[in-house]
Amino acid sequence: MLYLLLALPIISGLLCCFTKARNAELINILGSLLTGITAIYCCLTPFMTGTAQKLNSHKIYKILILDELSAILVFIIGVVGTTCCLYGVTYLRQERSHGEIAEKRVGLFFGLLHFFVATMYLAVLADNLGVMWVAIEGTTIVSALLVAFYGNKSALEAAWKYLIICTVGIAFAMLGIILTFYAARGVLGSDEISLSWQQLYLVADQLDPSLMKLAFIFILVGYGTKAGLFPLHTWLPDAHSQAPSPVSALLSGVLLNCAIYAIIRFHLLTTMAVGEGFSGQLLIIFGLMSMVAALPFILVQKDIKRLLAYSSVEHVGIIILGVGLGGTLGYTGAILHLINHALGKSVLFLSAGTLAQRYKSKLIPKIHGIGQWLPVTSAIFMASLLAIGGLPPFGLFFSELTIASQGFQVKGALVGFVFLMVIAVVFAGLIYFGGKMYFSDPVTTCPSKREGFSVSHVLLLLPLGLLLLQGIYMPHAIQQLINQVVKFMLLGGMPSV
Amino acid sequence: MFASIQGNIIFIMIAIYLIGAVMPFLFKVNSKMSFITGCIPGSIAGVIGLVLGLAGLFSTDPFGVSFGHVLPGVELMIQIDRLSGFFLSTICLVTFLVSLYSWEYMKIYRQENIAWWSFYYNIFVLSMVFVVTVNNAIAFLIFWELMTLTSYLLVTFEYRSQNVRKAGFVYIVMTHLGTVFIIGAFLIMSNGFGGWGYEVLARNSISLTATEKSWVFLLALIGFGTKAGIVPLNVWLPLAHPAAPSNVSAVMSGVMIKTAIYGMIRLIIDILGPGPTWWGGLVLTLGIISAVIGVIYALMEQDLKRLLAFSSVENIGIILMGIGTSLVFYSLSMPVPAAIALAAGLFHLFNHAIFKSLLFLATGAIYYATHTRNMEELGGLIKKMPQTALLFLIGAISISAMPLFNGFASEYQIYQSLVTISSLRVSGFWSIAGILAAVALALTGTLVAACFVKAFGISFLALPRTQKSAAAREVPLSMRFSMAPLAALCLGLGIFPQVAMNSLLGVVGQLVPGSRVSGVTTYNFNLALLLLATILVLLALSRLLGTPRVRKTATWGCGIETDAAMEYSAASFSQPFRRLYRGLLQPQRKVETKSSLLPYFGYQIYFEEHVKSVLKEFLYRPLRSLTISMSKKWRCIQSGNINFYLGYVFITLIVLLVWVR
Amino acid sequence: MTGKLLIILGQFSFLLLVAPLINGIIKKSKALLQCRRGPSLLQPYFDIIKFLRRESVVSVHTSWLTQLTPIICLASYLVAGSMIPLWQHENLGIGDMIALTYLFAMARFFLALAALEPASAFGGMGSSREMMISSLVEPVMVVGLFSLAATAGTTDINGIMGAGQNPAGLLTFIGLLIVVLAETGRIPVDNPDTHLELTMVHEGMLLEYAGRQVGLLHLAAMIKQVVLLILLIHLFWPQNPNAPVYVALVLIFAKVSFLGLVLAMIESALAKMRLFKLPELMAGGMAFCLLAVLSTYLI
Amino acid sequence: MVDLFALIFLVASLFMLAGRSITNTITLLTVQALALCLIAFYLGLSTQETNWHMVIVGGLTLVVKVIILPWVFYKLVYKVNLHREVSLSVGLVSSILIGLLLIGLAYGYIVPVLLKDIPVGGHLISAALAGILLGCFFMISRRSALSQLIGVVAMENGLFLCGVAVTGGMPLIIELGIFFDILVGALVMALMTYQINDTFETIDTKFLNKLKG
Repeated sequence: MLYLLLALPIISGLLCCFTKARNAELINILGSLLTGITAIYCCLTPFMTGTAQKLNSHKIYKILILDELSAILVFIIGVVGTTCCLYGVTYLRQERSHGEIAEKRVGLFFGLLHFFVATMYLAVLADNLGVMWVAIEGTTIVSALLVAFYGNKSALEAAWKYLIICTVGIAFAMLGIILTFYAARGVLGSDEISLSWQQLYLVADQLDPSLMKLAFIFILVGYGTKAGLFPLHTWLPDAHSQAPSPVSALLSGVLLNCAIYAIIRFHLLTTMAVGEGFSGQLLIIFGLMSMVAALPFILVQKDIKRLLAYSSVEHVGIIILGVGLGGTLGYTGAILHLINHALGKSVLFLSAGTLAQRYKSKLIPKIHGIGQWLPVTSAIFMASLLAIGGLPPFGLFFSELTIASQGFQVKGALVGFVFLMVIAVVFAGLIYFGGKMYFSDPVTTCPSKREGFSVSHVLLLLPLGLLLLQGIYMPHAIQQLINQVVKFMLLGGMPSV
Repeated sequence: MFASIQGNIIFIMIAIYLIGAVMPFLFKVNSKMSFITGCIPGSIAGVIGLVLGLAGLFSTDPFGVSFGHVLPGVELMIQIDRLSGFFLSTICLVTFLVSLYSWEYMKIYRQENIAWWSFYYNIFVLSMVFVVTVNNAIAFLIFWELMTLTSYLLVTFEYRSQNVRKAGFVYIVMTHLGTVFIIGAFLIMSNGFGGWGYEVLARNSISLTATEKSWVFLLALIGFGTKAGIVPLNVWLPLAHPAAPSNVSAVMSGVMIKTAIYGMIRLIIDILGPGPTWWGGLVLTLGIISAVIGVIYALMEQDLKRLLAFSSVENIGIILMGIGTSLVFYSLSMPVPAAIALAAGLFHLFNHAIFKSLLFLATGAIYYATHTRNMEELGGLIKKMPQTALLFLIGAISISAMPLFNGFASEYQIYQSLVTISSLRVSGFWSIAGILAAVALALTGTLVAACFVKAFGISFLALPRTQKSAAAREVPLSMRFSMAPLAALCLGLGIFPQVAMNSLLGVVGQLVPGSRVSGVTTYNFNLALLLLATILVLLALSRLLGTPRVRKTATWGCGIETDAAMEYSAASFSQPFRRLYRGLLQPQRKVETKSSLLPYFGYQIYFEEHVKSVLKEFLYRPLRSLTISMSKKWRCIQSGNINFYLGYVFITLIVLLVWVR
Repeated sequence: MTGKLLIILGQFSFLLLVAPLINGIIKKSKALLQCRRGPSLLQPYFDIIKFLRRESVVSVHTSWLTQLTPIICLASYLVAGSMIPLWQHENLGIGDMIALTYLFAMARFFLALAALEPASAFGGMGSSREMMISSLVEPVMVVGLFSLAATAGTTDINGIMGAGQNPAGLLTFIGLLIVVLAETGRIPVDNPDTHLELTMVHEGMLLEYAGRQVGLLHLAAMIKQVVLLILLIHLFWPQNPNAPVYVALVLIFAKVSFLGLVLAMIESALAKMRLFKLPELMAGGMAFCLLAVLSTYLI
Repeated sequence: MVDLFALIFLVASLFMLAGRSITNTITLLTVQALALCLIAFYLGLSTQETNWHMVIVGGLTLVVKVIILPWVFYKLVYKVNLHREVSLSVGLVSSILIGLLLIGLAYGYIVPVLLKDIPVGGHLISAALAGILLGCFFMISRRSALSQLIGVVAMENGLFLCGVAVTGGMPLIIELGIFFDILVGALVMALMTYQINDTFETIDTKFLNKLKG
């Protein structure tokens, strides 16, 4: 099943690359739908069966594994990835009508999109540290090509920075992996097993602490670069703002989460090896730093997509902080926030992309009166903006609240309060720009006819509805699943059976 | 069994609100049906809620219904005890009438999308209902924020004007920041294991240290104070209330800001329990400051709705004076006077809900008839729309606490508490503080009277100042009809205050342990009767004696024909006060005389005078500009140079490597 | 019940009968102090009766409010007066300081409204100034009354009878005397005799009234003055509670007229102040009352 | 013997900082890679029964890092004809000093202090860490896209050495994957360098500064 999950996007990607635009769209739609369905099916299995689903390819150890944690990520990739791929169709049609993108490159775009998705699946499914590293490096390469897709100056600049910075970071991550491998080999002996998450977790408490500390630092810097933690986030706003909107949505909604996923795994490992406090401390520091540092950029920002990118930095900070705080509430909040942010931010990027397309500009001052010209899209945009700002009835409010309460418990009132304050001020920034764009008179150039309701909006409303559900009424089954994941994390990566 | 019936009723009420929210979308927008389906369900549900609230108010033990665990560790449960009952009935009473009123009133907003309006409005009311009835911190916060959001959307309903957008922005940002403090207060009390129910919090709060308790108190005070609009935090209020449609501002000013008071009482008195005396002192001081400053700014206003908004600040101040006094007694462990003071505060809260919504609705009627809220353009309306005038007058009399009306009844109780605090001689400090507070209250009272003499006199009496007011007609019957009950309540509660006070003592008895108060000396209604009787007798006498001849002539205008230009204007009415309180208001006047060819004849005078909001000038604006400039500076770290970026990564690594050991 | 009613009616009639006379006494004594003959003591009665009979000229801009106001003023002052027991000090159950203060406020409220009605600038000026002055006077009045009420522990008027009979009370008395000057619209606050438009406050509000209404309003003003004086006496200089009725009435009358003389002297001794000098005067009154409070609690 | 190669490796990566000429830098890179694969072969063949794993890895290094990549880079140099580093962001002398400092850090702090209780093969690991740090610093100090590309490869070399030193090579599949990744990555970067050169008429990244704030 998991192999199918990997195979589907690769196949459809290959097909897309070598076909005309028309068919490419068709293949893309089919492929992404199939992938999404498979993903949803897969990510339910570990909860249904209660055990992690392992695939013994090699006799000795496993390449792919799907336990509770990765299931969450698979779910996110499934939903967001599919949404973005499907939305890409409408987006590209617009671009072609504007003549931004040549007819023949459409296939290439969809192909790369699917490869991107595939690499991310691999990254979260890999049971092997090395494979995971390779996959994440792969995402960098593919997505860099996507970022540079428009091929104009700024796109190239963004792509280059993205590529260079992330490669350097990833290199450090490799160093961390090597150290981990060394530490593990001391315990597990034989080479291959000692890079498997499953095996590592079993022996985590015997790993050499000082080695693991060093390893974790390299890992944090490495994958932190990819996740966009504060001093390492510099590539993020450029790439997000220059990429085509579906790609920005994927980058911010999913790719960051993959990196966070890697950090979480190593955090669990390190916590068990070194003991409480060390890695958690680092994560808390970095989380807070990212939140606080992203704030000023949000308050004074001209470019709508950069605005969203910085808010992604802030939210990554929130998630990392939640993981660092740990405990039932911390982990619950972090996991929920992972999901909520992925859903909300992708919708936000997609709708913002449409706005930018219609107004032929990413500059906020140029985007007036969206409420009157594009009522549906702008309504969705505003809704997701409020959601990302952390306002009920959307899920992020609850997840942030949960993390905050853990903060109040563990780190005292100050951390929790700073956390809440930053979120509130960020919200002020968002609502300021949102109001500027929504509650203003439309530009004179815009055509008189208002936009109607179309199928692409349904596509956007789907994640939004999920978000609403997360905030107001979470079905009991889902609460069970979340609890299971949290238990898994609390047990430090042991299968929770 | 009883509870289950109640539960079903609750479900029905919620369902009706939701129907009111979604139905209008089904009809052609702005058709007659969409107006009806938007407003009528709201009022029906309001009646049901009123019944529920009264049931809760008088039932000995709380009843409710649970919706199950909606979120991890959060059980959404509606539980109506006496306090909730009181607030629920207040909310539903006002919203019931406002919904009736809106049906006609909203027709002046035809060009807007009414369906959205009724969606926001009904959800807004529903969230208020939830806010005062849930018994769980998270649920409270969720609906609290929902309330903020929907009211923001209602405030920005006329988003085409720049001021409205600004007002909405300030409003939602202020209240959202306030919410952060509230969350902080709750989280300090909650233990880490997701204990969110009120009773859990109450249990935790017993184990808190004194400083922690004080922190909770301060955070709650700031947070709820922002919503209630106590003085340093009230900047949003005079912006948002005028920006919203009048019926919405009636709800916001009448009941929404009261939910903040509910939160304060629930969190500080019910959950947190007694604390040191300075809590009460602080609340009392804030109350005094809000009352005085609020009314002084109200007196300066020419815009009726801004005036009413500022007077809301003032009334919240009076309510806080009651609560603060009761906190003082509470911390001095004198439950009975504490109970009476708290009841007095709640009583004034209810009265304010009544007459302030009445006044806002009447202002809305003026706007409906004349399309202006500026007093300088009004005048002479008492002849054009006599019934509205009478209703407004009743509201004005009640809010300026004239005997016979409810405003006086509650302020009287607060006076009594203040006298008690100074006569019990707990300490010389409190004795003098009580008297000073009473003085502040008296000052407020006179200023309010002046303020509403101005409001009513300028906009309703004398000659119409513009064509707008000259062309005014009486508003439709349904609007007048929905204002009448409020006016009736003003008079009724003024004559029979014991009823209200005694039922409120029931509420307080639930909050303050050991405060079984049999009855409280409301000011005797013999007085009211006597006054009424005397007035009637005198009227009768003057009729019996037979009126001598009455000659109707124009007013003597020093020989010139009087016209509207010679009337006393609103600005000139408040001029002495402007001069009296110039230290606070900082009026800036600009006078230019332009003389035509001859210096003595026919020269024009250009005169303008502004008052400054000291808070805005010296607190908020600098804060804002500081934030912006700091952010601008900070942006330079994203310089666009890739070498720097790599340097960040490298340095981070080195620092961590050094840090690790 | 009927007994109480009778008492109340008796008080009403006493006030109605005595008030003009007191006013006459004050006028007369002022005249004498200024070496004039002055009008007869009964002049106010004649004025009132004349006014009540005369035809009334009403501005076309006015409404029912103008007709109602004199009645309300008169009624509220009468009721206020009936709160202060003149002879048998059994509790009428209506006497209350706060209510008393606010009854005055009510009369003022309606008067100010009625003054705005006939669209003339003088009335507007009068009412705005009246409200301003009241916002200065009332706090002083409240602090004075409350300092006594707090010592007595109640705001019931019977309860605080003679509460001012202590050294601190003297200070309070001075404070309240200033209040009385202001409330009765006398020099140095306002000049009851002037009709120069720019200086009048109380008279300015009555400017557009004529005939019966103005008569009632004048009567009301006189009653207010007597009520205030009686209040002072009740607080600081009460007579034996269980004296027979006629004795009590005579005593009251004597004391009131004495205080009237005092007022007359003060009035002739001082000159009218500028409007915006009033805050200082009232601050003085406030200072006296607060001193009284401090001396009661801290000493 | 191994230590000698390690020394060569280290010196090569230090000298990369010293020169402006890009062609020389590429040569030094090649030397580095050569030292690397010699170490791999030595470790593979020195033991009595040959460790094929090491040999294969060495061979891969030889193919990828000694032959293909330098060739690509040379072609790139001639394509964009930029033989000398146009602008440095850190001066040569100071960068040399910083480089020495970094070596000191690796030898004097990381290994003896942070990894003290771990028996590591000679000073291979110190050399590797130093190599990585130097590579990273090389990227910081150079502005041209090409040099940054070279820096990346240098870091990869350091990583490889580290892997060899610490663990005697990662599992084979991983190794292959990594090589593939590096190859693709380097090629993609090279491609992008072409594009940059076409679009900006220069590969000096100081002109890539439009996106800020």
